[in-house]
Amino acid sequence: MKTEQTRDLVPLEALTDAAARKRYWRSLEELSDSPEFQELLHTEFPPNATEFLDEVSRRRFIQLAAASFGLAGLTACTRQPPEKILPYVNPPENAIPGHPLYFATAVPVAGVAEGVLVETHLGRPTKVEGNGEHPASLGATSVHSQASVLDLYDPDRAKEISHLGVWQSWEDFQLALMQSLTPLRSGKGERFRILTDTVTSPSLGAQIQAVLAMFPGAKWYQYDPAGRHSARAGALTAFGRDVNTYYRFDKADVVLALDSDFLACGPGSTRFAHDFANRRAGGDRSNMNRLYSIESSMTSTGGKADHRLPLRYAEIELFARDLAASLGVAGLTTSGSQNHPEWISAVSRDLMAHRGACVVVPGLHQSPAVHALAHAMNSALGNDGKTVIYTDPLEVQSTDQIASLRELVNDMDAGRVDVLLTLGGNPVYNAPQDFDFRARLHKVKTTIRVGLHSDETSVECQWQVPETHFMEDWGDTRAFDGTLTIQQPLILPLYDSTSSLRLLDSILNPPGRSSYEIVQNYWQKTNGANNFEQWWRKSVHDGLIADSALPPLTPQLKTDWAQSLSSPGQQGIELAFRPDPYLYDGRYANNTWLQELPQPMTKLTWDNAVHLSPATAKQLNVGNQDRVELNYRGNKVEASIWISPGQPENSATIHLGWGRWHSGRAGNGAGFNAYALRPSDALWGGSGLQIRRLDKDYPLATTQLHQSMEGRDLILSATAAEYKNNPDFVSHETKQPPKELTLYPQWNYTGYAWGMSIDLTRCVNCSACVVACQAENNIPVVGKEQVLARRAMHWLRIDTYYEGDPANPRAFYQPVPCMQCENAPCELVCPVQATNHSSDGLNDMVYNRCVGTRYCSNNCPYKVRRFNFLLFQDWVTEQTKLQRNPDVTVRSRGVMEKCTYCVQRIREADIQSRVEDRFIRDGEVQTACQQACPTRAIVFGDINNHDNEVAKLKSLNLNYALLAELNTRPRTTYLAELRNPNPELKSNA
Amino acid sequence: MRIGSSTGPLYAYAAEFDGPTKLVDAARAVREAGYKRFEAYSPYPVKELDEIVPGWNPVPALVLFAGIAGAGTAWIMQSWIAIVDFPINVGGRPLYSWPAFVPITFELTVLFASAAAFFGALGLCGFPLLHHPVFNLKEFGRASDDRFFLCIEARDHKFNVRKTAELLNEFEPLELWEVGKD
Amino acid sequence: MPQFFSRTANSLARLSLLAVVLGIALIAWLGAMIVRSPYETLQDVPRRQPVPFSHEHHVGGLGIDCRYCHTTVEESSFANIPATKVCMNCHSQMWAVAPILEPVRESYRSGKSIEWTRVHDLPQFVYFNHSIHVNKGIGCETCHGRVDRMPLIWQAQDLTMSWCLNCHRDPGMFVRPKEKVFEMGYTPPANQREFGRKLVKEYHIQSLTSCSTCHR
Amino acid sequence: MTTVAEKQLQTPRRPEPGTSLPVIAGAESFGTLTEQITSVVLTRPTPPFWYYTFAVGMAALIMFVVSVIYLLYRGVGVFGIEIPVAWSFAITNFVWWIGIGHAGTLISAILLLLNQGWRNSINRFAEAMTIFAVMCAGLFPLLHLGRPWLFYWLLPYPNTMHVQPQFRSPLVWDVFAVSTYATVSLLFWYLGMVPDLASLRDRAKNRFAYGFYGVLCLGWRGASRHWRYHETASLLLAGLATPLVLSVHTVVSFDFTIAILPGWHSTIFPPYFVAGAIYSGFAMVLILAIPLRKVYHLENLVTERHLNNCAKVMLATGLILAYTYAIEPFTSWYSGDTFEMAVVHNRAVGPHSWTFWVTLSCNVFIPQLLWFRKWRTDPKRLFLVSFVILYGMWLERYMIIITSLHRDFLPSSWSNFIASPWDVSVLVGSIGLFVVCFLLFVRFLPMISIFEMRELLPFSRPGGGVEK
Repeated sequence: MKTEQTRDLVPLEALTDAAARKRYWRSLEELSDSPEFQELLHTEFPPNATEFLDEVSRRRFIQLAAASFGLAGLTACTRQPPEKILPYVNPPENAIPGHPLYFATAVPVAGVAEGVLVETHLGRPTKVEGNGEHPASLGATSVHSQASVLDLYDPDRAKEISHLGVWQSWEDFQLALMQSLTPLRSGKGERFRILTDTVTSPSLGAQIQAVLAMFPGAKWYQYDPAGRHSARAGALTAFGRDVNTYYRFDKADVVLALDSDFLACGPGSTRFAHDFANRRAGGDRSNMNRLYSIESSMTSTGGKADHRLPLRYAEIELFARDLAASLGVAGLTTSGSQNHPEWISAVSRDLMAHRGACVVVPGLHQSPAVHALAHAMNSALGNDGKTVIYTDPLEVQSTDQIASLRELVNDMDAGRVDVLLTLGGNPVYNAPQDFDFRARLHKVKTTIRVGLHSDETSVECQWQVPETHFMEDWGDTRAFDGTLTIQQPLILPLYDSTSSLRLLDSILNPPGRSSYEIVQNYWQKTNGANNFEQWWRKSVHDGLIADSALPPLTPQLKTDWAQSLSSPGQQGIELAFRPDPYLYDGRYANNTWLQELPQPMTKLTWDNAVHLSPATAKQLNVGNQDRVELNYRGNKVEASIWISPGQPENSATIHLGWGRWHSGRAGNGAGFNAYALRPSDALWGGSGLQIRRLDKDYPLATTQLHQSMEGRDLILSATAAEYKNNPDFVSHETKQPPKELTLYPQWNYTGYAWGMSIDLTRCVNCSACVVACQAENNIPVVGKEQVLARRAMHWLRIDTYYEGDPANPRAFYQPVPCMQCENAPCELVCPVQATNHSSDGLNDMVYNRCVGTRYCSNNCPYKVRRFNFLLFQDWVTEQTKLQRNPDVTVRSRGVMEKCTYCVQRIREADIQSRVEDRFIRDGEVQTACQQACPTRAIVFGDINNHDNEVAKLKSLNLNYALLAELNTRPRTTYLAELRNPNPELKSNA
Repeated sequence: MRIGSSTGPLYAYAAEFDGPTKLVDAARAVREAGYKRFEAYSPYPVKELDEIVPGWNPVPALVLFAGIAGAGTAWIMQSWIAIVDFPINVGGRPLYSWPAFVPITFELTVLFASAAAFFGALGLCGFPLLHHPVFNLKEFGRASDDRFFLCIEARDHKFNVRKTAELLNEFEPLELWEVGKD
Repeated sequence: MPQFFSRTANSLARLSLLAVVLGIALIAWLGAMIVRSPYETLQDVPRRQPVPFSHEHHVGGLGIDCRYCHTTVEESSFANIPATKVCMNCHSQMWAVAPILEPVRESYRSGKSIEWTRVHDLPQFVYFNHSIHVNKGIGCETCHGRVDRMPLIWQAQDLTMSWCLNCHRDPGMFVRPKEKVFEMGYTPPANQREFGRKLVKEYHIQSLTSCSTCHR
Repeated sequence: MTTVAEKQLQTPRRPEPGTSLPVIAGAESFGTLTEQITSVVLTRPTPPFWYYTFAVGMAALIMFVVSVIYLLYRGVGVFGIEIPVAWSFAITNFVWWIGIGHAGTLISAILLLLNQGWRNSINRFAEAMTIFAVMCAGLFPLLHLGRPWLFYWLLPYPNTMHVQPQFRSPLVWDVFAVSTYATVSLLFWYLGMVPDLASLRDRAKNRFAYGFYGVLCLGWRGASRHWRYHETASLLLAGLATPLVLSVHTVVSFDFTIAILPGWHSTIFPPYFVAGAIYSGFAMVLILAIPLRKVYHLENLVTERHLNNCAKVMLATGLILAYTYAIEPFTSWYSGDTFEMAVVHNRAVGPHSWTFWVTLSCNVFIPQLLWFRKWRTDPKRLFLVSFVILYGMWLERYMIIITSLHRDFLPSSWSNFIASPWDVSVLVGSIGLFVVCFLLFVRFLPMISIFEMRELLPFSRPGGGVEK
């Protein structure tokens, strides 16, 4: 480690004795005390001058009338406005007003399902929870599942059928569709084309096939800009056929990720993270797994790795080839690059030592060659069928999507298309730049678009048909292992919308059946069981079709596969495209929760950026928030720089999914459009990027400005070996004052005493907890201006710190909710009793009593309190009101708020148990963050009962309290992080 | 002898002086002569008159009692609210966190005592008292400027039109005024 | 000019001082009274309803149990306002053409809810749960009063926070046997203090005054 | 019969021991003294200077009103505050204004108890300054609330919620301290003014003025009984106000010391804050006195000796401040507390270090000029130094608040602070409010205590000669 280099970069070094032990640092500009960097630090903060000119506040002007009502409701001496009660006319069965109902369904994230239970209050879906029986969820959720409920209520959804912008009825549309399709029948429908997203839904697949049967000349194209293009090509190279690959991390002792962010992104990541963490922090932690990560940009998985090697996108292929060769994969020669020999030898030895219990995971966006090499390595290591499972593809029809889209584009250009039916997707926005999809679309006679949003593609099409949200209609979908879920509607469609199923059915059997009939019919035909009704009910109820996972395959490597590998060339700065961790390919761009969710490593919100390594940035003479022009093969786009530690040299990573111009009020104009640079022959990047500095800067809103721990003992960590030698290292490093060290007598909590334990070894920085908290607790979104003004409202945040060499640092994640201190400093200073302790030791926050002195926030050492500086809560938009949790007070202007351990859930369980005259069982109350957490890093419960899981975890010798020396006695404590580096490999340990 | 106010029955004789020396001398003589209902007026406090002009001063005692009342009020209020009225666990501190009650107890002590001093003093003066017979004396306006007056009220049992005037004239007042009641 | 003010000015000055002091006291007293008065709390104010439903008739006269309509009172926070269907259970037969019930029939026909005016309306930041109270021996009558004597429903209590706390600090004074919860006109025994203490123990009633008991 | 005036001409003026500068310069009689002070209110034409400054003050006041309306309309987020810097300008202004007020009480109460006769010519307007400063100060805690309309929840009163204030919070102490302080200052000021209001009444030239001052003075006659109660009450109020004034800034400093933030949690704060308060207060007294004596030709009453004495007090309190500035880093170093040391370091070299160094310059380095007599007695120079101190003291509080808040315990929450235009407009506006109030006071009320000045005249005691 470059000790001498980093030492003088730490500003507080001179004062902190801890500095000698650990060196932490933060955002790059602070690494240097140079005047420019100092200046940057100042300009990094936004002037508030413009805050009353922003778009949101203009809207707010109208909101004030409504707001004053809301405010009035919180005051003591104002009469409440009269309220009406509207009872049911015919009460539905099982519905008890005041109790939520849960329905099983599945969230399609990029066409791949995650099984969930949706909480509904009087028919309103309000919150998504994981489905414990579903293999992709196991009770947890991804950020996308959590945020999907907000998509349902997105006020910018497409709301009505229109033709050239004029409102039309469903009947008008059907007539027009028939009129344009009927003349095509004579040519067998040759001039009729269907373009969809990747389709994994069997019933939709069947519908499309039926339409194709009706129009034998018609063609069906699929296009997902961030799909598994490389994986398919790699599988074809290696096996000669397409396979779906998934991994069993619960059986893997050694994991090698080749540019894969499998813990936080991509299909199955929720399950993968779960298995990975269980293998890492299970039992007495003496048998940890080991993760090597070779990656082309800093990701959550890379930060979690025991050894991380930043390599440029193209270099990873060379590394994989060398590694494969050293593993003895047949028919392979080394690349001859001789790079990182110590890594090659150490990793290959480690993998070989764990044959059949290790796994090589290629990133979805890596090159086909890397996928093929990974298959070959897994095969050579005997992992097939053990840690690596192959199945048939999830898609109804696996195609080379780029080639097929190219064909469509050429046909459109040549005028060979009369009717183009686009179901989902958003090709005008996200098709490769060289396809010029938008211009060619206009050469089609009739263009029809079915989409959830009125997006870039919709506005370019003649017919816009709103699509139902998956919570509004029937459907089916597949999970990463092929498990099928029948999706059921939870609410009637909010708008005049239709599903793709229904639309296709109106072509097949006019006027078309309901989605329910279509899906049920399909399954009746497919299943053919005589007790179908029972099977159907059970499948719908359980949220999955039993035993529907695809059977494992054992594909054989082609003998000549290695010959088809080619060596990538490289020159200049390399450009790498990545799907955004939250917005994916841009489809979630109008989801404000995801827009404002801090990006895993950079904590950026509301923008994407060009990620450069510190050294490359210095070389190019650019700094954070500098505006630059990216020039890639002659295509240009303006973007902002963000210096990312751990990024390989001479490499720029940019995320897809931003810079949309017709996504709605949240997504429009957020970030820059990376698709404008994306060619069809270099989907995931290539070399030759030119970066020209423009003389302006552009503020980027990050929620964490400082990513160095300043030598403070905030995150305790040790290697597995160190822990073995010194199991009590935690108590040596923290300074918890003895309980007697106080003038005051103790409070005793004799009943329940709620507490939380957060295992830092398990946390993988996926941020599902943050969105879950936001959904559960009615937390408002504040917008970029206010994030810049440091007023983000997340009750739970994940602090990300870096340590070590900026070129390749270690990263640490620490979720920080309210600590619920027993000696809470915040309570002491509240003048109006608005925050104080409940009898079960919760740090209550009484919103309606708060007058807003903000003293509590000042006195909170953890800074977990959030304040409604302005009217952040949306009191106007009807749709967003429907999402709100009725069990949590909606806070208005001028009120402090914070995490309460989801006290509404505690009280509900408390009441339920008392009604039943029993005690609350362990695990009966789960906080929203705990429930969403894929890795079970968060455990909550009564610490007075020593049999409870949380009490057991707190009794481990890894348990420590954050800032224990302040004697706040937090109820939330952490388990120190353990890592398992390979003693053979020195670097990045 | 000049008439200060022509109407009404006689209120008092007022001797006008131009300095404190004669006023004090005259007042002392008046007191020694056995007059009880007399009053000296000066544009600033003349300490020597305190022993001469009769009267008692209850202000300090008032202030003391008010201060004790303030302290008691504050302490009892805070303790009662924290312990009896709505006992709440605030930051793990005991209900009777007496050190925290000290500042307000002090403040209320001062507040009560100050109010007592202010209202006590003005109240003892009989204020507000906008109308007073002595204002019938035209020249009395200068009592707040540069003149000093010694008044002997006609009510005094020793008051005698001739003798009293003689007594006052002994001290060579600038003028001796006869002040009427209306 | 020294005698500028007349003799009455003295009285006037003192009176006006007194008036100021009394005025401030009066305003304070008035304010305190208003927030406790039915004007603010709406206590004892019958509310106009789309259908003049009489609890007096249905409960007092016909003796229908509370739970026939308020079905979820024992299991949910919300006691439930009966669906139109529940009204029609009887009123499709009885008074089936009475003009006064037209809104009920109209609702049943059209499927649109009857819009009742909320009478017991706690602020949005207060989370009251019926089930726990009913299951722990707090009678309907304790909070809702003699519903069987109300032609149109009104709020029998002021529903202020201090009123809630009254019971939450000393539930023994208000608790009754579980089987009497739905009874109207229950008279507590003379030894309610001891009797209540016994019930509190038996029912495991807790005196909960934490803020988050009601505010979440 | 010789008049007092004639006699006084022959009485030699006796200089006070220990100083060569006189308290009252030039020949004075009771009459001329009364005339000189009352004429400012009653007869002399209002000087153009008054109109100019009033116009400027009024403009700032209007800005204040507009800002406050916008603030109430939009919410407290119009200020630059954020998490973690949840307090900034408003609390800075509060502490600053309260501190300014302290000099008035000090002059009127403590110097009265210490029998410092020279304070008689400056105590009245210093007290007025106190009242207006406390008024400005009191507005800020209200305005910076998230929901200002609920401010009364900080007061104990019987309510239907059955909830009372939390008496462990320094903010509740603040409420009591500041309101007590405002009340006591007002009572003290008014009590002292009653005899002078009578002087104004008796010299009023028209019925309206006579009625106005007549009611205000409550019927003061100058009877020896009046003086007896008045004197006792004044002395007792002075005795009460003295610990009060110390307690108020002590309580204000508790706002910081009770918190656990590094840089705030310190036992030295109470004396540190009290000294700083007096320091800034005297600076404000001089800033007001120097133009006033010039414009209203009061050089004979507010003499160089006053300037000199005030400057000496400033020098002394400034040295106390210098001591605390020096001892703060020492204690944090001595404690070995990482967080405390980080704050000291951050103050000195962090992104807001300019506030630290400018504060140090304004409050410690530049005031050392006051060691020179010339700088203490030359009005222009003294005015300049006072101005620097006043700014320095504002910045000091800003520095304490911002530098502790923006980088506290968890680096992940570290931030910076940038003020919004509304922060500035409310501060400037509050100065406007102060100026307007003060000018109205100068115009309509006696700005120098007449009766106490009379006591200073050599022939005011029976038998002639001055009491000390």
